[in-house]
Amino acid sequence: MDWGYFKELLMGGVVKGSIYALIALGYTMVYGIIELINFAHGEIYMIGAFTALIAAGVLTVAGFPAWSILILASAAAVVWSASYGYTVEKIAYRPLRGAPRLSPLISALGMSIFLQNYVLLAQTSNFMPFKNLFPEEGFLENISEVLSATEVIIIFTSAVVMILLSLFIKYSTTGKAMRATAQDRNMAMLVGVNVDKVISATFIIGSSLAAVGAVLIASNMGQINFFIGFIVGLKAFTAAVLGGIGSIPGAMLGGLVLGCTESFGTGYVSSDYEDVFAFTLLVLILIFRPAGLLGKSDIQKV
Amino acid sequence: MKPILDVKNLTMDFGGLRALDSLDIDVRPGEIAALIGPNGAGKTTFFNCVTGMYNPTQGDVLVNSPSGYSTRLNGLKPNKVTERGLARTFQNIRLFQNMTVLENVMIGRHCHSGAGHEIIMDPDNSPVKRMAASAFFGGMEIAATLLKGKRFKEREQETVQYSYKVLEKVGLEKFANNFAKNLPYGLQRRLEIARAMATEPFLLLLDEPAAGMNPQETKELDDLIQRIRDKEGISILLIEHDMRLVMSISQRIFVMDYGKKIAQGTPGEIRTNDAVIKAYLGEDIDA
Amino acid sequence: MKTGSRRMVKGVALIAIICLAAFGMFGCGQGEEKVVEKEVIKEVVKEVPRALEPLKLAVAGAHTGDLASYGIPSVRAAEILVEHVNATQGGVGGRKVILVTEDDACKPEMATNAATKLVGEDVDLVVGHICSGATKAALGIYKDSGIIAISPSATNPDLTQSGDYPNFFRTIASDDAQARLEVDFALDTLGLTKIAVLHDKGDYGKGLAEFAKKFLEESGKAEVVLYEGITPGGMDYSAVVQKINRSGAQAVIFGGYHPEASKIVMQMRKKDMDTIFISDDGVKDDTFIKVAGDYAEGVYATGPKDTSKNPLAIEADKLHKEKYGEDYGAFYLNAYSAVLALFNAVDKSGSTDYEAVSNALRNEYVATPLGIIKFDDRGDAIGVGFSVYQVQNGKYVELEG
Amino acid sequence: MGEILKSLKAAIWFMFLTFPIMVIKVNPIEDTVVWRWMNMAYIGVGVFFLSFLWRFMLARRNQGKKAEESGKARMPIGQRIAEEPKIKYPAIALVGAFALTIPFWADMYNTNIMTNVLIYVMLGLGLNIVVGLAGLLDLGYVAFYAVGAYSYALLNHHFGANFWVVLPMAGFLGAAFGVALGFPVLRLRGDYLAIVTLGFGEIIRLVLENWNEFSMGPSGIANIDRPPFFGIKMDLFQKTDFMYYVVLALAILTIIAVTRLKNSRIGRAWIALREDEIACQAMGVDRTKTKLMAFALGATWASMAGVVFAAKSTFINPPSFSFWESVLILVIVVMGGMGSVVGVILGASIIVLLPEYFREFSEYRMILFGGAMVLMMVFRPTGIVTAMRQKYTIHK
Repeated sequence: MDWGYFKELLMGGVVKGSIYALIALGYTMVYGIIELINFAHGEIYMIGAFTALIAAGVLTVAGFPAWSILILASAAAVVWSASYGYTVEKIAYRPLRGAPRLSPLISALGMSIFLQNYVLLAQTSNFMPFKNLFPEEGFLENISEVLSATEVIIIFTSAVVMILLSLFIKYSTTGKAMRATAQDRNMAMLVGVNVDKVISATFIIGSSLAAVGAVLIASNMGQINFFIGFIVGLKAFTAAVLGGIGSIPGAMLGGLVLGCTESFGTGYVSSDYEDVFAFTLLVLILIFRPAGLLGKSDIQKV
Repeated sequence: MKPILDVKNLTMDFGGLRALDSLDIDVRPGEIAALIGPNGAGKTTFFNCVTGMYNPTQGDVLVNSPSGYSTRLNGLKPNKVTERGLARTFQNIRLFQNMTVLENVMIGRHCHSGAGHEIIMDPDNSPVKRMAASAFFGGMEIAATLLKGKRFKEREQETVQYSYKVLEKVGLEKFANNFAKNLPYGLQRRLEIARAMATEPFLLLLDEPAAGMNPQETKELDDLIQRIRDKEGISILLIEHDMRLVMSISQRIFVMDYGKKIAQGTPGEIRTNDAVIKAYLGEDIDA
Repeated sequence: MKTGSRRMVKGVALIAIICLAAFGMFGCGQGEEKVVEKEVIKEVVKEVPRALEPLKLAVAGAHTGDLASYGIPSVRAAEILVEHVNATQGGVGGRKVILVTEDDACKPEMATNAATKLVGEDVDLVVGHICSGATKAALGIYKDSGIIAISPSATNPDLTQSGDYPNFFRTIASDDAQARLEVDFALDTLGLTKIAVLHDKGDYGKGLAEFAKKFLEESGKAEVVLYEGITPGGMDYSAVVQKINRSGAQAVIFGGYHPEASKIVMQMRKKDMDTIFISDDGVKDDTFIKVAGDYAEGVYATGPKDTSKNPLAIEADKLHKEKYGEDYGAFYLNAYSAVLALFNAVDKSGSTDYEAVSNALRNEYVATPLGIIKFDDRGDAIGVGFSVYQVQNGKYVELEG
Repeated sequence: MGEILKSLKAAIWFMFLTFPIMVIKVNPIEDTVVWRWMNMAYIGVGVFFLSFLWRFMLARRNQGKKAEESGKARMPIGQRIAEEPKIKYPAIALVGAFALTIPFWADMYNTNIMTNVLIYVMLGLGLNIVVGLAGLLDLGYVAFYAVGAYSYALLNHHFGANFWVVLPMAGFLGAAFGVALGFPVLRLRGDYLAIVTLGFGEIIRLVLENWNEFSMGPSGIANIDRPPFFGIKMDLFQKTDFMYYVVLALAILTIIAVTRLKNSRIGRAWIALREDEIACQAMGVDRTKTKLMAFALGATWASMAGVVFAAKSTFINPPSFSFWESVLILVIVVMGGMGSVVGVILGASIIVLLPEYFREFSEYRMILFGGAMVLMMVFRPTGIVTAMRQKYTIHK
């Protein structure tokens, strides 16, 4: 057993998994509350990346210093991603509350296609180089053999964001309202929770997390195009299901498990079937443990 | 005489919560029995356990059909329970909204109208044989449907005729080709009963059939339920909050509270039962 | 009852509108086509008298979609040359030339539609298609109709080597020639012994990688230490990069396009790996250097021989700048050469007959921006080849080979 | 006044929302920025007016819902027409005559396009069984299409198998695949099913791409034979026309089959399952068996359509069977009308013909499809043609 290699694959998997987890949180929160697979979530992530790219471009031309570009571009990505998330919910999902379950699902798929092509037409179909917003050199030199500075930042940021989110859900009023709505929407409404606002808040938070993920991964990969949201979205959803949809720690665990599965699958078997591993894992989990790793199995309400 | 439904020691847990606690309930042939209790007492959960929606944690659900066959229903899928002769309605109406009234009833005929249903439904046959028959006749049926043969048409016509007769029994025949969703509320409840009757049950489980009905409609329902019992020979177990209806039509009443049976007896006995009055009926007994 | 009949009227009106819309649709489609033709005809009529039937030249390929950048240059090449011959020589072989274009978006099913449309319009010659898959799908239809097709960019070896398509020619070397060059360069020039072969699972990339692997194994001089496909559009290739690292490969031969190549190169360099990176025409694109920045330095890529010093190429470049005001795009010179070769063959043989033109293509040399070429029996151009380039100071520089 | 204010708010919100993507275009290589302020103006004006329309439509929809709840809903136009035999039969005859004579008056290109339409009619009707009737969202439908296409392509390539032999074989193979996949996954809830089928579709495509020895990998299979006709030699025109009639016959067969299924015991069980799974089981319908039948039958048609596709295009490769193809077929079903045969035919015609005849707008194709899916679901979830139910007459 080659431990060095194993460690490298593991760290690669953790980096990838952290990103999956960040995006999976958006899926899992939305599903927890309105039981909808928000297909457009991957596109929100992609729009976050594009907004960051555009903001960074504008600020660079205007001659801002590097650290302020990092902060401002990330902020722009978060603000606009959140706005898109909010708007998408209002247009494509809110009018469909109470409709048969197939309807919002198809609407979500339509929204995803729409947003992809919207960016394609308004921007470009080409890959755009994405400048690393993080300072690459100068610190953390010593561990660069296993992890680059950006990768360390990815793991660190994801961890912090996820801890903050957990605290938020647990202790804040909005967080409590979210949990209440997730358990029983009608009941929450009766005790005075503004369900519309809670759902909007869920979309806004989920989208912001996706934007954070977008800035991180785009910085690491160095290029983006209009299609990056689709596959990542699919993987993140897989991660959410893997961990147990609706469960926040589940999404984190699911992301890491999926990231590592892909990494080890590629490292020890072959990258030919990288996506096949991911999907097979998904199918197996759904068949044998539909509630996911940390989810509770629910009983159909009759 | 053996009871047609014999539930013994039925217990159902959801996680840590005990929704049903060692329940013993039985329904005798030709009887109208009622299950009452405050909201959340576990009445609907009981129905769900009996009809295969939930798999009970403990206890036995036994049926003894009038044709003399006895079987244990625990763990059977809902459709298998229906095949054994139990049919139900739902508290919140669950019709097939975008199908016509007649088609709703025709769905009730489903297990009696399929090719080979005699073999598939005969409880004497081994499960393997029934499954093989189900697969084989499933394939045959697709072929028959596509070819639209004579036998197929006949069978289809039989289903239509039977279903129409059921509609006549509940007085819905003139709405046969309307969409179910366009029926007024009271008639939707009736349609649910008709749909259940079409499955040819010997026991009908009605979950709050009178909910949301006005006194006139309730009166008609009262008649309908009695008629079903008298003319069709179907026994009935109903959950109901309308005490007047319960007291007037049922021979025996079971009272539940917090998942436990707290009393059982004739309407007269229940009316004067202290535990019942304390737990549930209280001052509301004559409402 | 009254409301009922009004509803009926409304219903009928709706149907009428749908029908009208449908007819309008058909009408529009045809109308627009005619407009295009008329414009061309007008232009031509001024120059030459209507003596012979015009020669219909079709350009088919990806003109929309994400691969449009590969297809549009060939349309432009044809437009420039058709205009040019009609103006200066009154057409080809005394017949004025009409240009028809068809889009296939590089999709096989759309390519068959485009091909049937062209056959239906009685075109004489086809330049195209652009992608190998689309070309394969369309070629059967051209073959059945006795039409010659010449592609500026379809590199799949089967197209010529299978012998299935005697009506097919191309002005670009096939993938195996490119793979051969990459392998020879890696073995003989660089003297490598351990090589990893990667591809992007696509038609082009995987085909190339397979040949590279085969040639490497046949040579016996080097060992293929890793052979894998990567997921195109992937978010991260760190696992693959680790695998390359562990395999001890001195070099990576990658078959595919620049987005994946730049990601792999960047991740390798970030991990302080100095593994040599050799790739193909899909990577020999300035975007690669722009995206990968400094990390691109030293990367090798094969590409068509630099013929920009060729006087015809200079002329082609000049004409393009005059007409479109910008630099030409991918496969422009190949398409330009293809059109020249076709015109030459028609001119020499004096007809657009299948036999005559294909004989002329095989036997008559023609001067093109790619050099003086003719086609071999299988349809590959003789005299068209590849060179190895290296990124040096932010530019692809052709290496003396 | 309030309405104008609302629209104004919407306009300003969307101007803000689309600001980075629509207005700014940066070139990160050259470090240049292009500002396209006109786009912002377009968005502002466009949204201002569209938001009126949006609210109007939403209000109308809600009204319609109320009318339906109170039982006063009027019968949809389509149904009234279809129930009027004076219109119904001549319309069918007209469409039939149109379809039968196409090769006589249309050129080869248009005949070819109509063949495409018919293939999509087959696919759409097949998916309609699964999505429209049984209510199972299958996002990997194209996997079965690939099964059919590859089984014909491979059998033809290796053994020179005849189209007419493979067609029924592929149908059974598709059904077998449907059952094999369906068995484990049909227990899943609707939205999980969507994701698993999507995953399965991708797995099939990836396997076709990776497994060179079996499927010839990404370079695909070429020179697939067109369907033979008693060994008569035909030129390209005749082959195209013959292909058209073959597909027409199969499409008509599909239409008949789906119509029969729809109004049969099986079809009723599907619809009941879609409407209310729990009540349906309580009425004695075997959920798994019924779903499996839908899945298998849908797969059968997809597989046969795949054989036709391979024979028609004579070349296939894995990218033809991507997720987007599944989406396209789904759009046909959703737009046309879930559960409606006429709707799917109309949907297929629109989805195939519009982009073909308006090639200049092909860039906008997907964005329009995406937008249409959302709007359809919000305003007209039943599609262009609302599915109808059979009326029965009772003989006493």
